[in-house]
Amino acid sequence: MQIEIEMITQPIQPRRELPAALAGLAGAVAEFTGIVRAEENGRPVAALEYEAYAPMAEREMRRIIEAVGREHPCLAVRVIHRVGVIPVGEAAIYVAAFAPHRAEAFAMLTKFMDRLKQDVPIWKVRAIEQP
Amino acid sequence: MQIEIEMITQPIQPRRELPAALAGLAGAVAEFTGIVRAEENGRPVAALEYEAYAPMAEREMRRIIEAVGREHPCLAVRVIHRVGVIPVGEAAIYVAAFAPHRAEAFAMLTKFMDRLKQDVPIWKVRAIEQP
Amino acid sequence: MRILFFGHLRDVTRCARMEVHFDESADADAVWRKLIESHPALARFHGCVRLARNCEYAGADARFADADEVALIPPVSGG
Amino acid sequence: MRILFFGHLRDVTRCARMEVHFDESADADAVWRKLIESHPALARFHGCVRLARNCEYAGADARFADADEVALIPPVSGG
Repeated sequence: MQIEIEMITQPIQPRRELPAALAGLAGAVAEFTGIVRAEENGRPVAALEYEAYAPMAEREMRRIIEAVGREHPCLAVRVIHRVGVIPVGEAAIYVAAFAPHRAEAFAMLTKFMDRLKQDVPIWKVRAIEQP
Repeated sequence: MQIEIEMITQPIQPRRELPAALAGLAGAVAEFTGIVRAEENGRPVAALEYEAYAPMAEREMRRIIEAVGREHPCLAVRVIHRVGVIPVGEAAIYVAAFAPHRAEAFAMLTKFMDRLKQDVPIWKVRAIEQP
Repeated sequence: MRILFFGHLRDVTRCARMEVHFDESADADAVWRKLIESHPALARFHGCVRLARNCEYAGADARFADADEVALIPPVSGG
Repeated sequence: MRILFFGHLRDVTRCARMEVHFDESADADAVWRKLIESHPALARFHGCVRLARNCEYAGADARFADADEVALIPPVSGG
């Protein structure tokens, strides 16, 4: 299973394209994009600031993907998490799972996101209010 | 819930962008792309030919999205299904579900695909073998 | 009544559509009888093919009128 | 031993990192005692903060060495 993890401070450019080695093998691509909403805990916001313990966050993401992949084998998983100040309407995370069939790709995507939200050391540290 | 359904014969260009009215509301975009694999029922193929009973297929897709949406309310769902001859590595279907939170978007995506494969009158009618 | 054939059923009927006539509304059994009369080879698909009436799956007690478009829907395989 | 603070814990400690020294390897309780000595306000986060040792969550019986990088991980909220 090919794993690509990026943590960036610039806007996320989702990359759906298949790793070249997987052409013809992947029948399913499942993607998730998490976007900053205009409301956080019931209050209007203009942006959220995210912080990460980056080396551990990358390691945890890899560990989760490998663990989920043992139960739901995928061909490749790509994660891009943005940190810093992220304006409303822009993506904080993008995940793509490539698998022969859709069940594995969906399971990877949903389980990865559940565990990310439990274990990956990334925090919303500040809500920036609307001016 | 905004529903967009397209059936086309040209290559699918996935459109992730949010319907403008939903800016700030959508926190989750879940997408699925179903791709023609190089193997169909254990035999190598170069392409698959899909056929649809188009007016009923569109109606059924809309009906499924509305039914799933009653249980898992989403903001918008976009489906593009390609028919005709689709070469290996190209997409046969693209689905995007937009929701405030990821649970609804994932549920829409997975349930829509399950029901599509039971009820929507689209068929793989021919496997085109590798030359 | 216009009848539409899809997927491998077209290899059986060797046509994509046919017209049949009913003087009054018919139930699914009557439609099938008429279909099998014209294309006896359809008989063995009766069990696995659903009828749609004007682009909706027909329930068990559906009545089919002469003006309806009826489609034979073999097991689907989209996506 | 380098200690790292993240998220709202930094508002408590008013610093992102500190150095502490252990003559020999310590268990989690010993690390916490040293932390609370320096920053008494950390005491009330003991129950909801996990310790990571060299970028991995530390198990209950982990030993922490002077050369380790230890991070206090408050409840996460990424994605």
